[in-house]
Amino acid sequence: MLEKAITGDKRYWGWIAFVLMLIGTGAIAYLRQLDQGLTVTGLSRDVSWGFYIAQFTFLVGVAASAVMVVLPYYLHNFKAFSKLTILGEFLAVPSVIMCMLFIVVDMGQPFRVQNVMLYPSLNSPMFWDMMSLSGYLFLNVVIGYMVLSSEKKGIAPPKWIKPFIIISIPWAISIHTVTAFLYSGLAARPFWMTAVLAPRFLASAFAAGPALLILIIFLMRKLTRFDAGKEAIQKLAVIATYAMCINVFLVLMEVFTTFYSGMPEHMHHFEFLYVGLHGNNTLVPWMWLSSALAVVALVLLLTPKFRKKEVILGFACIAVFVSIWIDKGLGMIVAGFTPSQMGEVVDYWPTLNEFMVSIMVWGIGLLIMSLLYKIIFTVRGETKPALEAKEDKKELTVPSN
Amino acid sequence: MKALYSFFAVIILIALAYLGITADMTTFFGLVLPYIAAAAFIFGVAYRILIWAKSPVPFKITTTCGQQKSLPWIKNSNLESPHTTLGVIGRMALEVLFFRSLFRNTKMSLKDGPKIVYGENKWLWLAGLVFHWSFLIVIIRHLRFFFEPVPEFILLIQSLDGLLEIYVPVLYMTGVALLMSVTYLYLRRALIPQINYISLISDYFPLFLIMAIAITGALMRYTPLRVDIIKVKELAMGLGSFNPVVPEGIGAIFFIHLFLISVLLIYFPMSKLMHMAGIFMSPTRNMKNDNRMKRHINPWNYPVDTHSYEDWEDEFRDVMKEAGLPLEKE
Amino acid sequence: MGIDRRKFLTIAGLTTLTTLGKTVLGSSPAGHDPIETGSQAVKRLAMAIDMQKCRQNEGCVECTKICHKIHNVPDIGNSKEEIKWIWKENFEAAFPNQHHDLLEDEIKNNQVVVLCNHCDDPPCVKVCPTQSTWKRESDGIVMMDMHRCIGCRYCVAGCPYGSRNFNFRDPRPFIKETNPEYPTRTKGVVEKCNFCAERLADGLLPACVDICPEKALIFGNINDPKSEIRQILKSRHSIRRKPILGTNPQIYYLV
Amino acid sequence: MSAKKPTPADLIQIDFNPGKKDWMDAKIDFEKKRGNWNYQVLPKSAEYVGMPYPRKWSPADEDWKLPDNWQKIIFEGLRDRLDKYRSFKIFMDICVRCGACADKCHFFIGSGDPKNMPVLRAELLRSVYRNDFTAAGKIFGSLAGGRKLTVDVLKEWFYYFFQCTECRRCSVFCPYGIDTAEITMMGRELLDLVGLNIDWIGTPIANCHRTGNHLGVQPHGFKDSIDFAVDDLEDITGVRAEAPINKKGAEILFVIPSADYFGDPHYFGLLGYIALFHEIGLDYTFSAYASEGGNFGLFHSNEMMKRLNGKIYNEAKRLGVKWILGGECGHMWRVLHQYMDTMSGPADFMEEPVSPITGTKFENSKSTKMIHICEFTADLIKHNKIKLDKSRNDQWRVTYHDSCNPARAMGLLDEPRYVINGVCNHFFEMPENTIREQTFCCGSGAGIGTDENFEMRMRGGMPRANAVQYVHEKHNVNLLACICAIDKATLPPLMEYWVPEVEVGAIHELVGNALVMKGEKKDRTDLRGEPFVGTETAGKEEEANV
Amino acid sequence: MYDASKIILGILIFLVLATSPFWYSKATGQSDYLPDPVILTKDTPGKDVCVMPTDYMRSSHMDLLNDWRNSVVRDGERKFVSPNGHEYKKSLSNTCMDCHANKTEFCDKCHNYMAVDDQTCWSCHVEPKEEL
Repeated sequence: MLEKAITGDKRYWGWIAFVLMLIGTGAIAYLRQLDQGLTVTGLSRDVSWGFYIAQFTFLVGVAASAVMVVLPYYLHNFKAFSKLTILGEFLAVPSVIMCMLFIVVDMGQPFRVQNVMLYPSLNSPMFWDMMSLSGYLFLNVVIGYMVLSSEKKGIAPPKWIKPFIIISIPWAISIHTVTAFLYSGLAARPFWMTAVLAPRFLASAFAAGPALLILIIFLMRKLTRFDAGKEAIQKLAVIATYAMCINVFLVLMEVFTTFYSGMPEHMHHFEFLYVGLHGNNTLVPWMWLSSALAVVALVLLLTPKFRKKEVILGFACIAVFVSIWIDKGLGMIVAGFTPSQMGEVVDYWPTLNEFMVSIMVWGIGLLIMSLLYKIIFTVRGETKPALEAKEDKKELTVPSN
Repeated sequence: MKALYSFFAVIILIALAYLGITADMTTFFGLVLPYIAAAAFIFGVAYRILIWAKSPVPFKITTTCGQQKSLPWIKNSNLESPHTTLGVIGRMALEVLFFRSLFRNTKMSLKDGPKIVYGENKWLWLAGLVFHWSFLIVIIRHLRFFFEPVPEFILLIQSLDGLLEIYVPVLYMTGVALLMSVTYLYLRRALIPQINYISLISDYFPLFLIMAIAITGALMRYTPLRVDIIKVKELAMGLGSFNPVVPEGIGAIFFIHLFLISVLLIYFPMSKLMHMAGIFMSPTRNMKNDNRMKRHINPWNYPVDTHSYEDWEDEFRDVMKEAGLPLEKE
Repeated sequence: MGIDRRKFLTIAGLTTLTTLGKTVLGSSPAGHDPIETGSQAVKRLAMAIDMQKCRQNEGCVECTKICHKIHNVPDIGNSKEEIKWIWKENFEAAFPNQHHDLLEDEIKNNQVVVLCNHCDDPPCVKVCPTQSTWKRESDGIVMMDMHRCIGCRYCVAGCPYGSRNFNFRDPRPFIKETNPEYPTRTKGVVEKCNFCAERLADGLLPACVDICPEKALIFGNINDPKSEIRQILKSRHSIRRKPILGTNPQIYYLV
Repeated sequence: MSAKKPTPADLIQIDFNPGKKDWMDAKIDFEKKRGNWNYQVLPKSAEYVGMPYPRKWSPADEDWKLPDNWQKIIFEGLRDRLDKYRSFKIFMDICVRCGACADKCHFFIGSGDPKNMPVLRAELLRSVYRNDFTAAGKIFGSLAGGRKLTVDVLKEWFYYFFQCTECRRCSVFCPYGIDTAEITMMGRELLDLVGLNIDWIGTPIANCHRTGNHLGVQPHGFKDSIDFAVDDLEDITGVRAEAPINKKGAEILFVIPSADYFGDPHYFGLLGYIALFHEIGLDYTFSAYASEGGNFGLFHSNEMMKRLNGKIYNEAKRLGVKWILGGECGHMWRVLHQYMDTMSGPADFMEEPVSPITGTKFENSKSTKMIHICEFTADLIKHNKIKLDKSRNDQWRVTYHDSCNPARAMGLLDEPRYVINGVCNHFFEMPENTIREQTFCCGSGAGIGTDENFEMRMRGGMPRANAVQYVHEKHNVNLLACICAIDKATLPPLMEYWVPEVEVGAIHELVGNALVMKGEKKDRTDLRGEPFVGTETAGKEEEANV
Repeated sequence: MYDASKIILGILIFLVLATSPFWYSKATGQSDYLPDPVILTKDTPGKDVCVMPTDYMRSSHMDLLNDWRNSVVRDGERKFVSPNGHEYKKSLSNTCMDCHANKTEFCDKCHNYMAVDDQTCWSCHVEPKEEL
């Protein structure tokens, strides 16, 4: 089955070559970071986590969102998702790997990463996060692989896989919860120290993940013979809609609590994000863009007429995804550090080098996802013939179903 | 049973070396035997290759694992069914470096139905690949004992191998990988009924031998059984440059390690381990599938007795005539 | 002969172990302890900073200078990557909760010495995923093991006082004069004030305490009712940085 | 005296666990194993082609009447072959018994007999080689995996080397490319040295040597068959085709396996060829002398293969053709592709093959000058040189069985598929681990497709049949197309046994069906005489009216 | 012999690789080089003996250093009593390097010879200034 990933037409190999080129370019930037240290990033003693950790946080959400197809299918027997579960699981796999890589590239001493296992520290949420992420990776690899290979063999998946699938559902919730605990347990950072952080993370994940999945389905429909079916897409859209509602709701809760109570330590962070603080407006336009997109997305999604039009749904999904990416992937982490414990506002924006390293990690994720999806579609006989073959009047192979 | 034989054979070898060292036979174990072993290995392997080379390859019997080169608009698979030299080199490179054929491995199982299903089975490929690559890197790392000054590429490989900062002295990943993979290779022989059935003593022996070599090596690096490696290098340099010396006071564990390596080297040319050289000479893999394009010469192609047309026509002339078939001679 | 050697090694190893054992178990380490324990209570080292005294010498940075010198703290010259073990901070920044507009100018406009608070309940220790930072049982100092630190900077995020410093780059080129007796750090690890643990072991006081021309820094075992620091805290009003966070800082500021 | 035929339900009870007993124990009870081995070669046939020690004996006998010095003969033969074949020598030395080949053999999958694992089949011979030809074996004997050559070992060779169809599937998976077919071939040559061979190989060889084809059809019989086919084709299509025989000066010599003009369903393929050649106006000739493309010599010995193979080039030279076209056959193409040029070449009296219809140069056979009919037809279809009506094959839902030799010794994979896709609408592939280079043998190749061997054939064919069953159930497939004469002979009983309702057919039968011929009659049928789907309903209505 | 050119080339490559230590030693002429670490003692009276016997130190000094590192950093144990009763401060820079004051002439000699990377120590610990 794995060999499906290394057979393909020119279009496929062209894409893989492109992704490898991205990775290679990013790797050069990473080597530079290894050599010179994290000074090549925009990070500072005040804003000590930035783009890398923000990407990590965002991607944990993408990974966790697989549960939004797994749960309806396996617990509620929602048949329309039968073809989607593996897509979800094989989206979770590269996402978790990217999460781990973003942590590694953020480390000052990446070659000591194994110390987390060698000296397990039960009091550190980071230890638990690593445990839950690797567990989730393991679960998704095993489940996705076993289900797909059984599908290929034309037999029912082995019985022992069922408990794994059931466990994977709460496990998905756990990865994003523990990730929220990384932040929300810090007394030093009032912005994060809120009980709704984990629910907010989950709500945003369950909006962004299904939105991404819908976009992937649209893309795959263009590139392959795969079709998830209208029902599945609409159900995903509904999931994204309500998750987005809850997400926006929770953000508004935060805003109320912060500003009505009027505690300056809490307010400053929101001020920094939405109006700027001490003359620093770096994130202000972004955050308003995010809010605007959220509003647009909600209007489009909540109106059934729009939601059911696939073109509009596509736009809405892009709006959801980008809105949440800005919120989590840009704002969430930096705002926690701004203002600093000393009340200072230190400007942070990722450097080119930092951005390139992120490209490397995204590239590795894309590569893994491409390989895995290639395997899925080849096994299911859903690949489209190469362009050359299309020009040819007679196709060499005829699909077996 | 067969595994036990091999296991005890290796234990006995270890005991032999130990007794020999306590009996102060360091010159034998440190100099004489290594030279014998190196000679046996080098000349043995070369000899075996020459013996193979003595036999011709009378026919071009490529196993074609992909589409042949035929019509211009049918895509030829030049790596699986190569028709050019470059294709053959590519195919061989994939075989030698990445075990291409083993990567294809499947596992058949018979389900009710009856239905035969073919599952993926990449563990042997993975373990084999890990085993051979880590063994190679371990050997390259050991060249630091034989080369002075130590060349850059060895330093580079060493530092990459010890990239993860675990333990002092730093834990080499290939060492762990080697031991894990060789253990897997043993376990599959022990536990999978069919593999167990086909395994011979000579399949277990090298596994245990390599395992013992790796373990003694690890003991010397990571435990208080450590030896003075300056002296070891002195000995190794002496061996390599033919100015042999056996420095005093290297621990017995080193001589056991060296003795087991010597045994492996001597054993190598007379065993299945020759697959190292054989893979390059396997006619089903290293030949082009250009049979109909280019004539292959069989050096012993002797004439044989065929039924010639003339004889044949003589035999059937009457019936042919009757049937109105054209004839050479009326 | 190999065997003989091995035997010897075993013996040597055992000897080491026994001596180790003795020193570990032995009640009082050799050398003279400047911090008399005085009672059975567990030792808890703390520092009191007399802001009044400190204020008197405006512009004095002797403590910073000596500390950074003996600990090979680099001077990166870039506020974003600065590494500081002990330094002076605006009152408002150090005590955001104590600040108000009507505060005496003397206090409001002056700077206070800040350093790692060696909290009794240190958040940095809680979050560290590798136990590279921990609170020493014997005297409560929050220690760091640079050999183990993976540079994840969770502690930086967790510390409410900005006391933790990350080495964004190789610090060595930025150390003017290296003290060979103390290691430098490598790039990619976190570092901070260690209460001069290495000097304490030699029976010396922390360098900052020693050097302060105003004798504004008082150091001692807070669990010893007879100690100087205990006495002074009893007699003077003191505040601590962000006590509301529950970290229980062990640097006391005498108002 | 043939054994009782077991039912599919019996056969499918397969135990793959080999147990703990040491495999070097060689004793085989032939009487008990009836249905799994083949009858001995008849002395008459053996004598005719000069096989050694022709005699009356039977595998079921205790005494095989071996020559007194049989061991010496085998050892000398073994040494001789080690010196002649590098492949053999290397394959004896480098196997590491990794077991990757074990469950790749159709006989092992079908029987569970551990000695049908390719590795162990080779070890039967390898153990003897180790014992007497290697230093380690001479010193350590059985500790080094050596085994003495006893009569029981020899009998075991006979049993298992005639239980291998030389299909080479194992060699695809072997990390060193060890080809058990090579070892089986050597094993069979050695057995032949002491007069141990089977009749299904010996007699066709004798026939072929004498008359030119395995079936022993004499020239006039051959002409009758071809003429009959031409008449048949006229009945079906209303078109009278020419099918010249032994025509001097023809451009192309056309060589087919003899089963094509005698066997069913091969015969429909023959009709297809004749129709196609007529339609494109090809200048070709059959030969009554080279009336056999197949070569059972391949299953006997290299020397015998060469003896039988010579006639093709001889005849091409005599008739003065420009190049040779070969019909649908499996092992025939192994010989033609991998051996003929080396054995009987160089074919410098011919020209590099060029299709007279499309002008395509067949550069891949510029030395051997022989091209495969599928290459030829695929080229015609690609260039739109023939008019095809795919719907004329709508009665068939087709799957394609890659015959072992064209797949694994030739790499002929996409050409047949191209032709099938060009002539029919419903084509379905079997599961991917059972097609192309991983294709499964019919279980009856390499000269062991006999009735007395029925049980083993059904076992060996089971993996193939199982894959057909898969597409039969999933896609309602009802035709198994193939391009091998042995397949066409042995797959029908295999299908009948495992997957009734699936027919077997030649690719060129499908081509013949789809071919719209100039001047064909209105009510033409397919080559089996069945009305085309669609026209058939019209016919039925007529019937109803009557 | 058949395919002689290819096979002989292959065998030659094998032979050269297998005997490369010999050719390399001929090329560099360094085969009999042996490191001669020099001990340049700083003026530290009374410390003319090493903390452990030479044999042990030659093979296992990293064990000792690792042990010291852990006990000093993690347990605050800074005293070491040698087998012959001397007491030392556990410190690479302040104890070891007092006697072995010349890293290039002492540590590096063997470390270079054996290609053992010691950057893990010296990227933080400060090597003494070499005055000679």
